[in-house]
Amino acid sequence: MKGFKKLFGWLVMLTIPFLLAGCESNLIVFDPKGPVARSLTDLIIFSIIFMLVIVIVVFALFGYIVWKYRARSDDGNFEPEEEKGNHLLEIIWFTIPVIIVIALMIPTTKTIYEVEDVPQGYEEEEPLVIHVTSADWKWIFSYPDQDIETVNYLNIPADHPVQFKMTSAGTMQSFWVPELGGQKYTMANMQTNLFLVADRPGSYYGRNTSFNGKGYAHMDFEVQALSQDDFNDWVQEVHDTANTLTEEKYSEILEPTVIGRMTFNNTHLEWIDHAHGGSEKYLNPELYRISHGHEDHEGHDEKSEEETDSNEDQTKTEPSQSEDHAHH
Amino acid sequence: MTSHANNMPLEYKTQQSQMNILGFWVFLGAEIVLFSTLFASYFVLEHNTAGGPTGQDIFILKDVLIETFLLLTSSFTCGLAIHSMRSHHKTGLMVWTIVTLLLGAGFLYMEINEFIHYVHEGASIQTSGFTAAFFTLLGTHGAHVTFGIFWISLLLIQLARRGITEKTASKFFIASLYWHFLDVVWIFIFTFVYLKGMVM
Amino acid sequence: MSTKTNHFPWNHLIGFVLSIALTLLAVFVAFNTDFSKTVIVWVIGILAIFQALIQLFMFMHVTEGKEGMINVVNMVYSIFLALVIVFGSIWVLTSGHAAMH
Amino acid sequence: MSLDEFFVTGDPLILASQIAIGLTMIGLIALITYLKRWKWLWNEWFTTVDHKKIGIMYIISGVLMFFRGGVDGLLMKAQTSRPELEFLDAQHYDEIFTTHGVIMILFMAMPLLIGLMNVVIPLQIGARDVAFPKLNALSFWLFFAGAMLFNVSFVIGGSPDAGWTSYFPLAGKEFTPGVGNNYYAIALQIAGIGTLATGINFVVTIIKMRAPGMTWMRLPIFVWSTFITSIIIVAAFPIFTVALAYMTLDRLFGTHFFTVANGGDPMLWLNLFWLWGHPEVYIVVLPAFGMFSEVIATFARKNLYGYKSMVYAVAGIAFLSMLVWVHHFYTMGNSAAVNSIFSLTTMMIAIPTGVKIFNWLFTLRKGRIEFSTAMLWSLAFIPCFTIGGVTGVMLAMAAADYQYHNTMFLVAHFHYVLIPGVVFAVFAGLYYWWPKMFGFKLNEKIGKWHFWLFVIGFNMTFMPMFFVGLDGMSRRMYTYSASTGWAGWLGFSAIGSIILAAGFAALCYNIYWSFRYASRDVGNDPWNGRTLEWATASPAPHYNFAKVPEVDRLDAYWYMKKEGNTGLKKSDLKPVHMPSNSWTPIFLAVVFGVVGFFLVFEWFTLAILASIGIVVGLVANSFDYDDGYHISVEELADEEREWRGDLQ
Ligand code: HEA
Ligand code: HEA
Ligand code: CUA
Ligand SMILES: [Cu+2]
Repeated sequence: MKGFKKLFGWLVMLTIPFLLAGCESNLIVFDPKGPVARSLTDLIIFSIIFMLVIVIVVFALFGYIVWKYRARSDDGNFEPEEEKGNHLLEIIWFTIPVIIVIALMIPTTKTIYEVEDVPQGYEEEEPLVIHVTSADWKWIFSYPDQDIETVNYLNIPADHPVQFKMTSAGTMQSFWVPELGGQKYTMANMQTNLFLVADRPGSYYGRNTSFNGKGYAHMDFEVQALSQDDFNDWVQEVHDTANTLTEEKYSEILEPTVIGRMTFNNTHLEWIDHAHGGSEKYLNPELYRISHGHEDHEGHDEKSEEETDSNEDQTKTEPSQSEDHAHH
Repeated sequence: MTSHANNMPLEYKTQQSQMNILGFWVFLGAEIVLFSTLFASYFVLEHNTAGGPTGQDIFILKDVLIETFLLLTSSFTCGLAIHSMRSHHKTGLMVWTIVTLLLGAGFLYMEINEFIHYVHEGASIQTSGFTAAFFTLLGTHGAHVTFGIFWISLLLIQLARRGITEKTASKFFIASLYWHFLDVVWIFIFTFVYLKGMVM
Repeated sequence: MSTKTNHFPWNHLIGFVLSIALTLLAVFVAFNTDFSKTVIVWVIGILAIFQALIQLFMFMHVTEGKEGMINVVNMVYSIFLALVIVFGSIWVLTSGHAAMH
Repeated sequence: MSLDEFFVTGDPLILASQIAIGLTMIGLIALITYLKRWKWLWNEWFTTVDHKKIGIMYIISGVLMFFRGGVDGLLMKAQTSRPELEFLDAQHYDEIFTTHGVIMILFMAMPLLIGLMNVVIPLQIGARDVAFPKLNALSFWLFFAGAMLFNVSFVIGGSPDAGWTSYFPLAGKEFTPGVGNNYYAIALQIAGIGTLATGINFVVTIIKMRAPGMTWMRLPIFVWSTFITSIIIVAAFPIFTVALAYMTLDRLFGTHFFTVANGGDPMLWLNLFWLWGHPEVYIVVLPAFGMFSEVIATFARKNLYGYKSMVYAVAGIAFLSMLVWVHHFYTMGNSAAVNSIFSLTTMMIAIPTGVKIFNWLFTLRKGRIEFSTAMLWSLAFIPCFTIGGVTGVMLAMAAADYQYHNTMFLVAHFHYVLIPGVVFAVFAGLYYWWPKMFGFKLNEKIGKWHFWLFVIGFNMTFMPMFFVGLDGMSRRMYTYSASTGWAGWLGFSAIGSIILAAGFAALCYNIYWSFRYASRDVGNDPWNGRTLEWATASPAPHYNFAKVPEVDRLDAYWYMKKEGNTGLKKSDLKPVHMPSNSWTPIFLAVVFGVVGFFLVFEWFTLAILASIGIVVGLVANSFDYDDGYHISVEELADEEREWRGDLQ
């Protein structure tokens, strides 16, 4: 048994720094930057309190019972009495969970309904509509009213509701900006809806969480919340400097690649909205064929290559932030 | 082993036969789940015709009704076969079973023709979500009928060789459950695929 | 129930006649009445369930054998599953965003 | 198709394992030939219909698959141990988590549990075998054919790479044109048919073959959980059969069930997959609950507390299990009403599960707890599984799930239920029933090493995943950048997985050691058990019980021992009827495997030709009137005399 104790002690030592590190850092889900995410975080914290109580009760009972009733050399090898059960106790540990479930259910339902709509306090404002089209392995954002399209980054006005109308050009993806709100799937031939608001200007991490093939790990994007003025300036600047997206260029973008950011002064909605079918004409199974082994490592090299390659049709108001997963 | 089963029909005589029959009922439970999945998928995909033909465009009531009557009658004759079996009437069992199989074959013949007709109308299994679900639901039922015909034919050979025994009786009884079950499935296909498809 | 059943198979005959009649009735309801489509589907659906019950009880003898009760429970449970699968799938896949297509 | 497309080549890692596999195979075949064991293998194992041998074959396959799945797990842990490692590329990582998930759930958890069910259930109900012994053999061989077909993908043609959930459209031919996902569709179909047959078999066995006097409320709790699990199998597997058939049709025959084009609906796949997939996770956990109950009662030296409410709880979980599937895709854009209802049904499962947890605790209370290895696993299960369970409830709250879905938080949840719930149970079951299978115990001291290394390693591996998940790391990412700040968590987790692997190695060593050195003198009842399997010899004789015991209450054997009536009179013996061995199950399974292989490569002519074998097998089976054989009273008496002193 000595061996185990040593091992155990050693492991505890090893664990402590990590646990401390965990407490220090701000886990992204607990660090909401907008009203939608905040209501989810509130719900999560509410549930965690219940779960902690349950875990503590079970652990305490467990520890106590296992310690107290362990076999000992001096217990005369007694034979425990048989017990049938106890109705009162059984009713108790049936009823309390029922109550907990009800207690969890009420705010859950409330929140489910709440996040389907424009966030509270913003009902009066006309949401900015952005069409999200996910493809392998990039995000395409279209601003129909501004007549702008961006790839792999998203600028929104802060403190203003944004309505995302989401679809996919092929595989299924999930649009997630954890600091602003929960995720939702994007699917070809269909449209899903999501409302988000950012409290104040800032940069937020967004990504796909629904696995969709080789480039999936790199399928992230940055959300920049700008003040309304900055946002308007940006729109103006795009109109002044960005190139026009052609159908040809668009089908090139839809090929399965990992690419950098792009900006255009029109939108692909002019010729196709993937929510209403027609995606299949952009698909080419041959491009998805894999040959085993002699695969070069997908990702970075290719990504930066693409970035320079397509630099001509990019407008950058920010210093280039290639592949920025940082969010702390 | 047989003591408690004296007042039961022959097919329930041995413990093993009872287990076989019970097991088959449980299997039919699984079949109900299987077919309801096929139905559920059909209902979900029913309207996804992708510009191809709809049910209304292609279904022909007359043919479907003939298929229905063939199958209903075969279910009836199958019942008569088991009735004969329980009266230890080997020839009756033989004859009614053969009639059942012939009716089943007639049904299959009609169904295959129906499918060929649909393909000519431009509705093959590859046409759309709707046709995929339609042909798979109908095809699974048809494949069951086909399998049943082969299986029961094998039983007929065994019957001819061995006569009505505890074993052959329980095999025939199980086959009859299968056959009636296929009739039940067909009733739902008739109602919710054909009739509903033609009126809605 | 006895080992020898020599009597005329009345219940098979009745079952058969009923099933033919119910089928024709369903066709009649579907094509020759002017109920709304929903009503029609409900009516023919109920007729189909009747027919299925006829097969189950008159032809398949669900309740016989030592496990009659178990067979019935098995069938009831399977039908419950069928309803969950069919109505559940339809509900899940056609409400929500799909309703907005 | 060119040869280098057929054989997977190029990657040194794969190449090395291919060579290793090849050499092992050749070595094995040579060894068997050298020892002249082919005939023995064929007669004693390949054609056997004995539930105990079938169970053992399930267990061996399960342990092998655990090794394969475990190596996959370690590879993943290595790849993500540091940011931007280039140990595995994206494609390779994708294949590995896919095969890991499939193998762990379908080819590790299922066979190990079904294996233990096979060994134990007939013994616990005092039966000579299962209701359909030949079908049972077929189940095993179909499972085995499916597992082999699935594993072959890694050498020939390429592994599936769309996740164990294989969501469409990704899993469709447009996006994964290789043969990998054909393997998924067809191998799982073959194995699934075997599982369905197992379900039917055990339902009938438990209804019809209980010992005289064993009424429903006198069933050992493991029998109850097996019975209810079997019902879920019968209820859920046909759904998977259909879903896989659709997948096959879409991939091989160009239909449009789930495609982007021509009116397919990928959401239908999600719906059908989880209509099966959710019940599936309870299929693996309920038998495990049953085993824990047996072990806890035995080593607390007390009867199970609240037996009836335990039974109702299992039934309740089973009932609810069919009503919660949508919780796997709350984020699909369902209506708020759908998400609310499914949140409710999902959370309700916490209630019967809680009843079980508290009944286990109260079984321990006032007991005399012996820390045997089997018991240690059952004890560790309680706190670990509670963590997995309460995080499950957090996931069940749809709105909150919008933040957890498909993150490492989810990955942590399901390892925290699957490993304590299933793997610990399998370990507990193996230590507990090992003597019944082989006639000797596994070493308790090595067992403790196995236990501590595994439990500590497990917590270290998976606890950090909750935190990276909450920090925005999604699942199935083969790499991440250093700026995310996840590296510390994941590095720690990777270290944990090495300890975990050392635990598994300790198990392997234990098996080896015990085979060679453990005492063969364990008696029929080494743990002072409560149920009927301990009333017969260890290892159990092929006929199980010379005379089927009569049961007059719950835990009958416990009281038989107390009242001293475990004896046997020769005059009570009657000849025992036994089923004969059969070649059809293994034959059919091999044919299924071959047909499956041809279908994977879309060689339809060959597939049709090979299918003739299926017809041959079925016809042969239909004409098989073999009635088995009888063991005479003399033989029985001789065998019984060998282990019991009390044969009169
Ligand atoms: C053995 C396997 C197993 C088990 C037992 C469970 C048990 C549970 N699971 Fe888990 N689950 C999986 C395996 C399992 N799960 C897998 C494999 C996945 C992911 C698949 C994939 O996507 O790849 C998954 C995913 C998963 C999701 C999907 C999340 C997502 O994709 O976003 C959800 C959501 O509701 C969920 C919920 C639950 C719940 C509520 C339970 C409950 O049954 C837990 C009940 C237990 C307790 C709650 C603890 C004990 C109870 C008490 C002490 C009483 C008091 C407690 C309360 C009142 C709360 N699980
Ligand atoms: C019962 C089911 C089960 C079990 C037991 C495990 C066990 C393990 N799993 Fe699990 N896992 C799943 C089911 C399971 N898993 C599922 C369903 C998924 C989802 C797949 C998907 O996304 O599609 C998943 C996904 C998954 C991921 C997520 C991948 C991702 O999303 O990026 C990871 C990552 O680390 C992981 C790791 C592990 C590890 C380290 C173990 C360890 O516990 C393994 C321990 C075992 C060993 C270590 C054995 C090998 C031992 C040795 C090699 C030692 C030497 C031995 C000798 C000398 C004899 N698993
Ligand atoms: Cu997804 Cu409509
Ligand atoms: Cu689930």
